[in-house]
Amino acid sequence: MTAVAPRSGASVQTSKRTEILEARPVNLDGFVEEWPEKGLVAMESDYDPQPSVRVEDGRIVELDGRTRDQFDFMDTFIADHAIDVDTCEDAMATPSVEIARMLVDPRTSRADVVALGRGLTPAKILDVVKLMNVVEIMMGIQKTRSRRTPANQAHSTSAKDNPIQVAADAAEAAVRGFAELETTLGVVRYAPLVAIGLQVGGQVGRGGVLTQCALEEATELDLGMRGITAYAETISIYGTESVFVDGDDTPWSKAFLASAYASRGIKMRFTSGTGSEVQMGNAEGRSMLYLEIRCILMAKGAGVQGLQNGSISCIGVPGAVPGGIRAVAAENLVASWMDLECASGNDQSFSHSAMRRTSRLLPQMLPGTDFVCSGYSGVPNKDNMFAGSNLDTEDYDDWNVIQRDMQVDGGLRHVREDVILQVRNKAARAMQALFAELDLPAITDEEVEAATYADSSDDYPDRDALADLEGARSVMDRGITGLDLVKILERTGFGDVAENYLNVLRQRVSGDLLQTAAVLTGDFVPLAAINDANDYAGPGTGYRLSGERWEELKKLRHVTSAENPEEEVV
Amino acid sequence: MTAPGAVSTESVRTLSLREIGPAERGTKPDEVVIALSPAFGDPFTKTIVDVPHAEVIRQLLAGIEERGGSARVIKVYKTADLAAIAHFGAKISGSGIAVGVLSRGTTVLHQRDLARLSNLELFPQAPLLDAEVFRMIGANAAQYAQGQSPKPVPTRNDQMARPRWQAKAALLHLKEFDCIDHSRNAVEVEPVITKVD
Amino acid sequence: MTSTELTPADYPLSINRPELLHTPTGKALADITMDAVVSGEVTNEDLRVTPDTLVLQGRIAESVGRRQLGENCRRAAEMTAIPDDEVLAMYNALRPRASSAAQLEEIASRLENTFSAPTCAGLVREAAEVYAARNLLAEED
Amino acid sequence: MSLVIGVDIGNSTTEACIAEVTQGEVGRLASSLTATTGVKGTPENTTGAVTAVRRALEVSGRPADALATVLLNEATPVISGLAMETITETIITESTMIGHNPDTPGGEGLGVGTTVALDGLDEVEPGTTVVVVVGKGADFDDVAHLLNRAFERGVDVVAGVMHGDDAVLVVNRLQRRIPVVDEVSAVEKVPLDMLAAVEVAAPGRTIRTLSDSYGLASTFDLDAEQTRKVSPVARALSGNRSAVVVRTPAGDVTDRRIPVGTLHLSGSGRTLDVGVDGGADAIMEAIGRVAPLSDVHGEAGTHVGGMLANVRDTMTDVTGQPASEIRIRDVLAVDTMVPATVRGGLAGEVHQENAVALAAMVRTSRSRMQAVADALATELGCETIIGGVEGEVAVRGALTTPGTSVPIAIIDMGGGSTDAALLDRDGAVSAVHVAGAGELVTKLIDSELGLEDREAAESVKRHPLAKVESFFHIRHEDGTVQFFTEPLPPHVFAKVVTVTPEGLAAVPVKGSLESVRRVRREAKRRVFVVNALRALAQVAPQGSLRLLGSVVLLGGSALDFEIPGMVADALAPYGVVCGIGNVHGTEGPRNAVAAGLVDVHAGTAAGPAPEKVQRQAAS
Repeated sequence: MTAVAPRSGASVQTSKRTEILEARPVNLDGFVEEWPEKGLVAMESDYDPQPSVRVEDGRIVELDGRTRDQFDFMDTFIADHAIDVDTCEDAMATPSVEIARMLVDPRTSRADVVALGRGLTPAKILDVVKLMNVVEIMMGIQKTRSRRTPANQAHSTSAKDNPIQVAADAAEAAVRGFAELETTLGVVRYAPLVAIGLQVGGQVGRGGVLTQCALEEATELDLGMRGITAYAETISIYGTESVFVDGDDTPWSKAFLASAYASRGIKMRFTSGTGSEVQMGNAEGRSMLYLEIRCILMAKGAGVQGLQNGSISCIGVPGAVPGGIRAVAAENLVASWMDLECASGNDQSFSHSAMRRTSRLLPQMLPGTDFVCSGYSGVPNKDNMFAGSNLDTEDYDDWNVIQRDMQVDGGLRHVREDVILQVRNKAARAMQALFAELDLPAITDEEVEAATYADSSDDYPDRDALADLEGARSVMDRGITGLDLVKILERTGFGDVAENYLNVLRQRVSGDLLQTAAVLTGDFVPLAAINDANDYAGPGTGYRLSGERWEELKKLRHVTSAENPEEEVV
Repeated sequence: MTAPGAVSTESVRTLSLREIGPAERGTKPDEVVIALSPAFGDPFTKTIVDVPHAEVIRQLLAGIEERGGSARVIKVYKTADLAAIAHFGAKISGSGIAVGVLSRGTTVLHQRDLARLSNLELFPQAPLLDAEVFRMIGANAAQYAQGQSPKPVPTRNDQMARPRWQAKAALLHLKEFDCIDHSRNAVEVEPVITKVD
Repeated sequence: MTSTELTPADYPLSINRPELLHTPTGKALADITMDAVVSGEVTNEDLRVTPDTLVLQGRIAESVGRRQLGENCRRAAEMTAIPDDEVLAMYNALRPRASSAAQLEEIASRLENTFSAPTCAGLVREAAEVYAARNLLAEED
Repeated sequence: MSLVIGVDIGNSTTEACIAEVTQGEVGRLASSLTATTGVKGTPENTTGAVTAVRRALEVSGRPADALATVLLNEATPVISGLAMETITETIITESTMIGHNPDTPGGEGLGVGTTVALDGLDEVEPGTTVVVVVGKGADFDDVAHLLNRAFERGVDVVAGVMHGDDAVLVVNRLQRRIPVVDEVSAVEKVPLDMLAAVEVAAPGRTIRTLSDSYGLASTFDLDAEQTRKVSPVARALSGNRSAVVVRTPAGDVTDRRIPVGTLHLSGSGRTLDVGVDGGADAIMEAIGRVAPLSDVHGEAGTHVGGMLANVRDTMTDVTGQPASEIRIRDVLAVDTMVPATVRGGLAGEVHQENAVALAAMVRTSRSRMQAVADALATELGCETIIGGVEGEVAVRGALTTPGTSVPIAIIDMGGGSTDAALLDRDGAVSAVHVAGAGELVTKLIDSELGLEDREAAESVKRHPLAKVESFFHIRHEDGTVQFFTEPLPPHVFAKVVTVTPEGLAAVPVKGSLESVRRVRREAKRRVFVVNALRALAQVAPQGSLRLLGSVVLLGGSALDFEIPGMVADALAPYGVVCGIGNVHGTEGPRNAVAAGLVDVHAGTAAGPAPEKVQRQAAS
C-alpha cells in the first residue's frame, strides 16, 4: 500500500522528469478539493457565521448570529462558561484587524491580548486569525504560549505491549529531554504493567518526568488514582453537537470529568482538533477551524488546564485541503491565546514526504509551544500504538540538528551513547527487580541485555503474554499503588529512582501540577504559566536559547573539533 | 494491497441494482444479508481504491456461494452509518448474519444479537480491501451463518493510509451522507452484473 | 485558612508555601519522606489532594485571570468527598440520553445534600436544563 | 515461645509458613507463596525465599526482628528437558497425487481422463475425455464459460483441478456437474497429458474408489504387480473427501521412517541402543530392560541428543559439577502425532505424522542449600537451619490431611518432573523423581492440535472447554448449558473456548470440542497418569501398588480440575485411596513442606518416628 504506485494507468507518454516526480513520496499523499458547504474547508468559508454578541441581564442572548432559543449545546456552554459577559460587547467591537495586529505586535503584552480574547466569540476569533498568514500565526504563538520555556512530549509504546521495552524507551526519551511521556496499549489488559514500565523508565531517565496511559476513562482514572500515572490527556471533545453526542458525551459530562481528575490531584487536558467533525460527516457546514475554535472555548469554559490540539488523529483531512496546515497552526495559536496549555499535535503519521513532515512541524517548533509534539514517537513508528507519529526515533538526530541550525529549543538534546545505554539498562533492571518482588513473570537477564541495546520490539525475546496478563490482572486485584512501587524500588537498590518517583507522587498533595502548562523540572520544581509565565515582548525578550542550555544543544552526534580537526567533539 | 487499476486488467463488469420490493425479514436459516449504503452502485461505482462495486458484490456473493450459503442483497437509504446499516441487515437476516458495505469499501460482518457498535469482523481501512478480501469476507459470512467458526479474514494495516486516504475517505463519506433519503425504506435488490468487453 | 490571600508569587505552593499544605490525614508535606514511606507511616491515603489545597490552587489560578480554572478547582474541591465509583457513575449519568430529568435532579440533590457540593450540583442542574431543550434526556421509565 | 518460619523452595514456587512454637505446641499464623528464583537448590533461591518470608511476616503482622528461626528444606536441583522428533514422513514423487481436503470441492463422483490445461481446451478434439487443470488467477465465470463451450463442442470434460477456491462456483455454472478439486496451490506442477482420476465424495462422506487399491487398479487398469505398488497411494488418500491421482511413469507415494538418532541407555551393568524412530513403546521397553537407569546419551546432531546434552550442561552450570559426573536417571517417551506438510504435495497437503516426545530429568545430590541458608541468615539477621529432606518433610506434611494413615505416599506433579515419596510404618521414607510433567503435556496438546501457540495450549491444559453456541449461551464440556444476559464478546462467537477465570478464550482450532477434549485428556493420561503409576511403583513396597495405603496429591497439579480424578481412577483398581492433600486440614495441597518443617522443628511431626531415613532411593 505504501509502495510507490503510479496514480493512473495512463498510456500517454510522459517525460522522464514527470516519472521522477510521480515517484516522489509526496505524491503518495492524498489531496482533495474543498467542499465548503459540507465543511471540507480549512478556515475560509462563506458558510461560517458572522461574529455577533448581545448581552441582556448579564447573560449572553445572542452568539454569532444565533439567539439563545436557537443555541445548540455548544453555543450555550460557550456563552455561559467561556465568554466574559462583562467585556464581550466591548471586545467584539474592536475591529478584527486591530486584534490580529495586537497578536503580532510585540508592544501589545500577552496579558492585554489574552484579556481581550476573553470577550470574543468563536466567529470573531476566526475572523481575527483569518487575517493572519502563517508567519504571523507563528509570531502569535510565540507571544501567547502560556509557559515561557517550551517543552516536548513523547510516546513510548510497544507493538508487543512489552513493558520492558516501554521502560527502556521511556528512560531514553526522558534523558533526551521530554517533559511528558504517554503510552497506550494493543491489548488493553496489559495496561498496568506497561504504565508501570513507563513511570519507572521515566523516573530512571530523568526525575520529574510526567507520565500518562491513554485508556477509557474508568481505567485511566484508576491508574491515576493509584499513582501509577501522573496525568491524562485523551479526553476528546468535538465542535458540533451531533458529533459530541456521537462520542457519547456533552460539554457538561466532560466538564464534570475534568473536575473529577482535578479532585484526585491529577493533571488533565482535553483533546480536539480540526477535521474530526467533517471526518465523521457532521460538520454542519462549518469550516474545520471554526469548529475547532468552538472546542477550544468549550475547553476553556470547562476550566480544564490545557488542550491537546493541532488536528491530532484527523491530520490527513486538513493536510489534504488548501491552507490546511496553516489552519492547524492557527488552532494552536487560538488555544494559546485563550490561555490554555497547548500540546500542539505533530503526533500522528502525516506525510510520506520527509520535507512535508518537517514543514508541518515548523509552525510549532520555531515559535515554541508548551509541548511542541503531543507525542513524538520515542519508539520506532512500527511500535507506535497511536498509529504512528509525525516524528519517531529515527528523527532524533535531525531534530537535534534543526534545533542547533535555527537556535530554537524543541525540548530535546543530544545524549551520548554511554549515557543512553546506562539509563536503558537501569530501567530494565529496575523493572526486573519490581517484577520479581511483585511476583510477576520474571524478567530475564537476557531481556535486560536486549532492552539495553534494542531499537524495536523485534529485538526483545518474546514474553509469555498469558502469564503477563495474569500478572497485570493481579496488580489491579491486589491494589498495587505507586507507593508500593516506591517501596520496592527503595529496598531493591534503586533508591534514587524511588526518590524520584516519590517526589512525583508528592505533587498530588500540593496540587501544583493542576496549573496551566505545569511540568516538573529535574529538581522537582513545578514550572507552570505562573512562575514561568511567558513574558515575550519582542526581540530580546521572552525565552531565548542561550547560556548552558544553548551549549547543550550545540552538541550533536558528530561535530568536528575546532581545536583538533582530526577529532570530534565528545 | 492492490494498486488502483489492478483489477481492471480483466474485462469490466457493471452493476445495476434492480429493486424487487421492501427489505423484509428472511426465513432461510443460513442466509447472509448483504446490506449496502445509500450511494452504493448509484451514484458511486467503485471503492476508494477503484475496486468496481460490481466486483465487490460479485466477490461477496461468490464467497457465500462457494461455501454453500445463500444471500440476499438490500439497500439502505435512511443512514450512511456502517454499523447501523449492517445491524439493520443482521436484524432481517434469516441467520442473523449480515455484511454491511459502504460505497468507499469499508465493510463489517455483523450479527443480530450484538450491540450495534460491536461486530464479528470489521474492515475499517477501505483502501486495503481488494477483490480477494471481499471474497474471503463473503466466505466467512456464509460460515458464520452456518454456525461454523471461520478463521477471521487477516486484517491488513498501514500507518500511512492516513496521509493518503483520510481526506478522500471523508469526502466520499460526505457524498454518501448526501445520498441519505430519510423518507425511503430499505429495499431488497437484485444485483445485475453485466460484463462489458 | 480560607482567608489566606494568595498571589502568583506563592506558586508553587510546594516550595513557596508548604506550610499551607497538608495531606488528608493531616500530615505536612515535609512528612512525606522515604523513611516514612518505608516504615508505613505514609500510605496511599496521604498522597491525595485535600479540598483546602484545591481551593488554594483555584485562588492562584484566579489571581492570574483564569476564572474557569479556578471554578474547576472549586468543583474538584467539592468532589474530593465523593467515592471513586460514584464519581464515575455520575459522569456516566451525564452522558447524552443516559438519564431522565428526575435522575439528574436526584444526582444534583445528592451532590448538594450528601456531599455539600453546591457548585457541582449547579453544573448538573444546568445540564439537565440544556438536555431537556436539546432532546438529550433518557426516556422516563 | 519463638517465632519460626518454614520455607519450602520448590521447582516453581517457594512457600513459607510462619508459626509460633511453644513447648511442642505449634500455632500457625500465616503462609505465603511466591515464585522460586533460579533453579531449586542454588544460591539464586535466596531472593525468592526472602520475599516469601517478608510476605508471611507482613500477613501475620509480626515485625522482622521478632523472627527466631528460619527452617529450610534440603532441596536439590532438578533440571528437565523436552524434545520432539517426527519419525515418519510422506513423500510424493512426480506429482502423482493430490490428497488434500479443500473445504468446498465441487460436484460429486469420479472422473477419469487426460489432463489438459484450461487454455489448451480449445484445441482438444471433440470426443476426447479430459480432466481440466485451471491455473492461478482464472475467474470462475470465465472458467465456467470456457468449460461450457468445450461441452458444446463435444469435448468430454469429466473433472477439474483448480488453483483458487472456486470449485463450487464453477460447478454451479456448468451444464453438467463434474467433480472438481480446488485450492491446489501448486497446480502448475500437475503433469499434463497424463491419465488422471478425480474423485469427490458427497459432503460428510469420504472417497471410495481412489482410496482403495483395487479401486485404483480398476480405474487405471493395473495388473497385480502394479496394484501392489500403488497401494501406498490408496492408503494415503483414505479418509479424504476429495482426491486426484495422476498416472505417471514413475510416480510414487512413500511413507517412510525418518532415522532420527539413537539413545544409548546404560543401567544394570549393561548398555543398550534404541532408535528413537522405533517409537515410545520400544524406548520405554528398552529402558525397562536396563532398569534402574544409570545414564542416557543421545546421538549428537539430533534433537534428542541436543536436549540431553543441554540438560547436562545446565546442571553443570548450576552445580559446577563436571558434565561427565552428571547422569540422566530418567526418560519418558510418549508417542504423538504432528501435522506435517507432505513433501512433493501439490496443495500443501498436511498429513498426521508419527512423532515421539521425550522428557528427561537429571538430579544431583550436590545441593547448595547451605549457601542459601547463609545468605538468608545474613539478610534476615536470624538463625537459619536446613531442616529436612523435602520428600520426607512433604510426606509428613501430607499425613496431616484428615483421613490419611501410614503407609502414605505423595505425588507432586510439577512442570518438569513428577515426584513421589513414601512413608512406611517404620518411619522410613523413600522418594523418587521421574521425568515428564506439565510442560510435556502442554507440548503434546500444542503439537497434536497444531496450535503452534504455547499459550493457547497452556490454556487448554488448565481450563475446561465449552462451545459458544450463541451470543447468549455456551455449552460446557460436561453438557451443561450456561446462559448470559450480556452478549459474549464477538471474538468467541461459535468458537470452542476455554473457560478461564478471566473469561472465555477462543481455542484456535477447527476441530470440535470433543476432539480438543480428547487430545487434552489423552495427553494428561499419557504423562500424568503414566508417571504417577511409574513413580509410585518405584517407591511402593516390593514395587506393588497394592501395598500402598493412602496416596495424597500435592502441589499445583493437585488443584487441576481433572488430574486428581484421573489419577484416582487409575489407582482405584489397586485398592488405593487417593485424594487431594489438605495439609493440617486447612491448607489444601499447598504448604506441606513448609508446614512440615515447622512441625519437625517443634517435634510435633505426624507419623512414626524417623528411625532411619533412607535418602532419595532413586538418586
